[in-house]
Amino acid sequence: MKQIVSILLVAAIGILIFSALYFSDETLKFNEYGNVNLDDRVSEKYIDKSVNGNTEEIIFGETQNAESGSANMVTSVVVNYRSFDTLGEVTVLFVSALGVGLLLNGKRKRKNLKDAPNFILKQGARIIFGIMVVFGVYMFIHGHITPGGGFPGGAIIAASILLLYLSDDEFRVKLSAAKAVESTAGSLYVIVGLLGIVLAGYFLQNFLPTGTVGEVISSGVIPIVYMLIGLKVGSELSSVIDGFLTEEVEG
Amino acid sequence: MDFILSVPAIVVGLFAAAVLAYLLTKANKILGALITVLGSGAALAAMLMLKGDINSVQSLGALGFKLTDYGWFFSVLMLLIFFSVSFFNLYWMKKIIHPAAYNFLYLVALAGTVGAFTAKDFIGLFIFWETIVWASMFIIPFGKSRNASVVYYAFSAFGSLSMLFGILYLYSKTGSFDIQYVLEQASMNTTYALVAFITIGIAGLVKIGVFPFHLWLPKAHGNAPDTFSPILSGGLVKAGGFAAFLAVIVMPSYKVFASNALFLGRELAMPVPNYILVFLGAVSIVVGTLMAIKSEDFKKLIAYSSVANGGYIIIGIAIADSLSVGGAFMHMFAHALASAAAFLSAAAVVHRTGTTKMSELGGLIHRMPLTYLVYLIAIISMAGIPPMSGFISKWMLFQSMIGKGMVFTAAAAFFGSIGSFLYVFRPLSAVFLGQLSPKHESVKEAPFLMQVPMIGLSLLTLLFGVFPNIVLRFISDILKTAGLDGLTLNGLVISGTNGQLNPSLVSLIFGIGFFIALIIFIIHPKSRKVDLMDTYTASEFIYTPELLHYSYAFYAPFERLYENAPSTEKWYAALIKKIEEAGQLVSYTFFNNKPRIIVFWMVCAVIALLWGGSL
Amino acid sequence: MIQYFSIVLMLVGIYGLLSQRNVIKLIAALNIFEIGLNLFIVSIGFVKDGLVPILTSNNESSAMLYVDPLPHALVLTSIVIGVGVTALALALAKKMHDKYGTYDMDEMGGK
Amino acid sequence: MNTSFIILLIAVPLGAAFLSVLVKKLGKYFLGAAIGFNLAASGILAYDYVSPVIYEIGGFKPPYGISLVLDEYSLLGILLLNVVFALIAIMACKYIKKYEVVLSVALAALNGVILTGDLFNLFVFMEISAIAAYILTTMNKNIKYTFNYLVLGTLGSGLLLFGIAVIYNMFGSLNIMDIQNRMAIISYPVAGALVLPLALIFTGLSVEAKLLPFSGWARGVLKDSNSLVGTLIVSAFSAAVLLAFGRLIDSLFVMSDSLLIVFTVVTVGTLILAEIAAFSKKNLREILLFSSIAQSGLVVALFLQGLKSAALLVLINNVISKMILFTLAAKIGEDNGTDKLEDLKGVFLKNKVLGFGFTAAAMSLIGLPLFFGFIAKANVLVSLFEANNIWLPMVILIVSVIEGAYVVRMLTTLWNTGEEGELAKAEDAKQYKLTNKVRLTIIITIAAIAIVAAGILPLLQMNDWFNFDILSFLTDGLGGV
Repeated sequence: MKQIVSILLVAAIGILIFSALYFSDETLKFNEYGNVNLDDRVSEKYIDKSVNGNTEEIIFGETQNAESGSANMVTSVVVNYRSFDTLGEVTVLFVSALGVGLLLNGKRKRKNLKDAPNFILKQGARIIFGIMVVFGVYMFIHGHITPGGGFPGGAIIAASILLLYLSDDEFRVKLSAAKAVESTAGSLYVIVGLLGIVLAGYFLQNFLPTGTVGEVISSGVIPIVYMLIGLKVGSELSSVIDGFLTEEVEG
Repeated sequence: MDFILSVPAIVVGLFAAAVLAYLLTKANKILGALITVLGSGAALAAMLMLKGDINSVQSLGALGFKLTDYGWFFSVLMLLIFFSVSFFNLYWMKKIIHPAAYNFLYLVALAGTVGAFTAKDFIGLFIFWETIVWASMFIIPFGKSRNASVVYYAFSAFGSLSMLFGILYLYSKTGSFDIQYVLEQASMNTTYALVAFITIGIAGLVKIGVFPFHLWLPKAHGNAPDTFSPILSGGLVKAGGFAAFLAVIVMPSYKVFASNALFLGRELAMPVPNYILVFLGAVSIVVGTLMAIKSEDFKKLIAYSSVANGGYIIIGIAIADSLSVGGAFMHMFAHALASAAAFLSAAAVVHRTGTTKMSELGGLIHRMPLTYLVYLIAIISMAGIPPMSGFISKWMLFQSMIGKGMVFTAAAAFFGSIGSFLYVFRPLSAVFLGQLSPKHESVKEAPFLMQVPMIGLSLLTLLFGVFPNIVLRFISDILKTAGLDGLTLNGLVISGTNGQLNPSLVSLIFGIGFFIALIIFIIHPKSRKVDLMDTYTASEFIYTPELLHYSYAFYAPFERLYENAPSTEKWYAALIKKIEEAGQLVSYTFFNNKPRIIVFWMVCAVIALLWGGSL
Repeated sequence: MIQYFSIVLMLVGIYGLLSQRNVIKLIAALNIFEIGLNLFIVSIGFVKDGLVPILTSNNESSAMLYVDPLPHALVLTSIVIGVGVTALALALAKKMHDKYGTYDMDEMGGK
Repeated sequence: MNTSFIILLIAVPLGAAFLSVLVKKLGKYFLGAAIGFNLAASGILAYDYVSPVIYEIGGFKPPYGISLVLDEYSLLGILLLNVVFALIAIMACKYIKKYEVVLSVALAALNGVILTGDLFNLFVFMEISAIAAYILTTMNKNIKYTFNYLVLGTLGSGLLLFGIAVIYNMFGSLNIMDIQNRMAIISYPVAGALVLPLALIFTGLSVEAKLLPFSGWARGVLKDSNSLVGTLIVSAFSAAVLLAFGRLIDSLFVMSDSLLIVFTVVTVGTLILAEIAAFSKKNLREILLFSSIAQSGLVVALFLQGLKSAALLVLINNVISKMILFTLAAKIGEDNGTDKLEDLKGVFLKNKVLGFGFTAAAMSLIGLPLFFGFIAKANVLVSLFEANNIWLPMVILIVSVIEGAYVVRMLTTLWNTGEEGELAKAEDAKQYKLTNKVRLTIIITIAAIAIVAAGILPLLQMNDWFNFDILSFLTDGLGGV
């Protein structure tokens, strides 16, 4: 009965959504999949990096001092044009990690794994851990030229920590260290934003030279911010992981 | 006109006195109560001195004050009641849970009354009107019931919010709050006139406690602190008469309706809306009378009698000719004095005995003769017997009803008058006559300062019963400014539609009759005094005085008739129950700790929004 | 097509919320809903024949046809928010399990 | 005017939050500093306010970058929010321990919700504030209600995001003003096509704004919350969300007639049903939370009618009075172990000052004259009548009677001891406790005096106070200082 009602309701809402999106006879229409004209959208200027009046084409490896120096346009949106959202998003993660910490508080110890990990697993995981951390760091350092960035980079670092947790039933991150990293990174992000006010006029405004599009050392504050985000996300997710893989000690 | 002696000064002064009373009561309770006496007395004196300034306009910030003649009439009446009652405050400080708040609210309510009656603008009227409501709403629970205050507030809020609706609706149409201007404009448009009539009329009906809004009176009056019941019944209820007067006469809606065929009943002597008022008035006379007969509680009984008397007032105003409206005004005046006096004597009895249950009292005439006399005069006036002022007003109302040929209404009114003999006699006999309960052997007469206002009110009742034309001349002026004909008054004589009344002559005859009766009473041999417990049945002594009480099951044969009668009280109780059940249902349905239930409602709502929105 | 699929995924999530009472399943349903939503958002940025919005040595000019980069950025934010909420929800679930000894919302009692 | 203060309202609390994790011991000082800064900054912004300012974050001009909008509306919002937030934090500071960071984040997010001019950014801030609220509500005894709240809140914000995505697809922009402009230049009617996104956005915001039937979480979360959490949610959070709601309705909601009707039914239905539910309740906090839901319904209904100023007055009245009422209700509940009205007869005899504060707030809530609520109510009715709306005033007034009845019941019970039919006696209140806290008393007194003053001064000063436009008052009155 419950299922039937649920299915009926879901079907009803589905029909209404579909008909409103795809079978509407209104003049103003929902643009169907792929059938999009970017000239109508604000994103057109993100691609051309022409928000502040640039009229020239952006060429990979040639253009210098564009308003956003990132070759990865998504990154330029994330860390330049809509950097404030990103700050918010970092805050979300920050506050939920904090919430997890508050909920799963007290003196804790590791949960016992079902099968005690053997020596090879432990050592092997450590090797892979190193590779993963390097890969994570690579992700956020190269966020402005290749796919990736602070968030995936941080997630990969956290994954490497998770690997250690799973392969070693004694391993724990030092929570205070994680907190310190997370807090420092967060504060620095805000400070970068405030420096924007001081040095360039607006919060989170880029105050470093943006260099040449496509080079590693380019695009102003993006690598710095992504690094901070990567560290922050990595440490936050690690502390969340710690919360779930430990249990409260009685007394 | 300087500010020192003006209406805004009185209002501000009363507010200031309220604060002062609050602070002083903290220091010394009696001192604080004294402020209420002095404050209301000073305000009364100031208002009396302002008689020459009728129609003057002052303002206090955005609030305008205009002293109309009817406003002056009501203000003086109100101040008189508040002043009289304030003497009792001195003795009540120990019995009230928040004496400081009581004194404060007492004067705030008074300031609100004066402000409401003298407001130039509707919005000022409303503000002061609501000030009265909230001030009295806090005083009522100091008495015996907390629930009474809620009932009082709910009814009052219904009335005043209906008035607010009307005021703001008319404001949006006429662009003004000025009472005179707005009512003029409203009288030119039938819709506006109807809105004003209904909304302000409802406010009046609720306040004066006309059926079906009468329920709050017995609750509030019966349970309020004993010193505040006279204010409610004698004073604040009359504000309803004020609102009804505004809606019917000042506007004047009766002319609007009379000129519109839509409202003219074929067989009726008046437009339909007015007739509805008359009908409601007649119903409340009957209901009030019947319920009063049934009441066990002294104060509730007087409260129900206020319902019945409110009916007379509404009928008088709704008939809208000079005799009836004049009668209504006179009745407000007479009833205010009488009911305040009756409640005050009840308060005096409570002060000495601590109860208002009639079955516990009795024989107090031996201990409190003066209180008895005051009560006697009050009920004679309420029952409309000469030579009290209540007789004059009822005579005028009957004249008018008969003159209009309104047989049924007049029948209801007569029923009310006769019924009032039944109910006013009961407390008289139960409380004052009969045998003294052994508990009350050592009861003393009310203290002197209580006697002052009681005697004062009784004398006024008697004075205006013998020489009513003192008041009626002023009422006649009010009627003239309101566009009605004046009353026909010659010297001591009042002329009605089919007869004349010389109250002084009537009083004289009554006086002679009374004198003869007195002589017979004195020369007649006295009967032997028997103590209440001086009896035994079947060789056993009885120790429960209640069973032997004179008024025990006084109207038992009548009361059986009530059992199956429809009751508004039950209807309201059922309504509240329904609302509460609906509330529980809402709370149970939508507020669940199971996410899926709430998600269910959410999805349903989204479906409704999408589907309804795209229709 | 992928867009239809994403909406269907969202509906599946809603179905889960409507029919499940296990805390973990509810969290899973929320996640399914979020994934559907994220896919939907990405899909509105797709431009037919558009390139990945990254300038590389192959696609080196901004004048070429790219897909809309903005929804990608939005989705990134949305995913992270989803992660945060899920983490919090799981922590709550754990705490509730500690307290009530069950993951079943109905068995936790209370009004 | 230094426009940087606009962003600092958000950045400083955020920075304080990040830093206080680093130096845990200084957490409360950081929070205090952030709150103090925000108070000062909003004061400075109000003092210097001349005309609307659009702050371009990152130096990218709108609609491309995210922008914050400081106009009369958001200025009023941040003033209200920061003051209320500060007062609540001071009054309930004993609960703050361990939650300083969450509160800082919540402060930043709520300021962001009010200030932001970007749809997606609004979503982000809504979500941050919601998560902060989830965490705060774990302070309650029963965390399963928090889970409930979390599920609904997440679903709601998901739907909000869905709506935003559809809007973006249709108009190609996320900046609220830009979308408004783009709508304005379209020559054909757009209302029909907007039904889906508007309904979704409405749903999403309604969950947080506590409209029925989206507010199922509210009762469980609030009915035994303490004076920090509960008060924050019924006043500060609700104010911010309603202000955002109002801004969106004002700028984006191009509604077809039928959609307007459906929305109005939901909001007015919320008003009626929640007041009825409040009437049926016997516990202080439950009464107040339902009343809060009802007031939200009224505010949104007024926004839908286009009566911004009236809605804001109702909102301010509700936020301030609910702050006092809920704080005291929670305190009474905590001191006496119950907040059941029947068990608290005459509790104010123990602490009359707090009782007066409660009374003033309650009377303002029901809109009695000489209290601020009356100014708000008169404004609502006058503006509704001027918009030729007759039925909504009727509904509001009838509902006011119900509201008045339960508020008066609350007041008379809390002030007077004694069973029904007995005289109230002061001795009967001995068993109650209502401890005196200096901070609490001072704040409640000041707030109560403010409510009374704001109810009387307009009557004495302004001839057209019933047409009081709070937005232009802010420019003329405060800007001209």
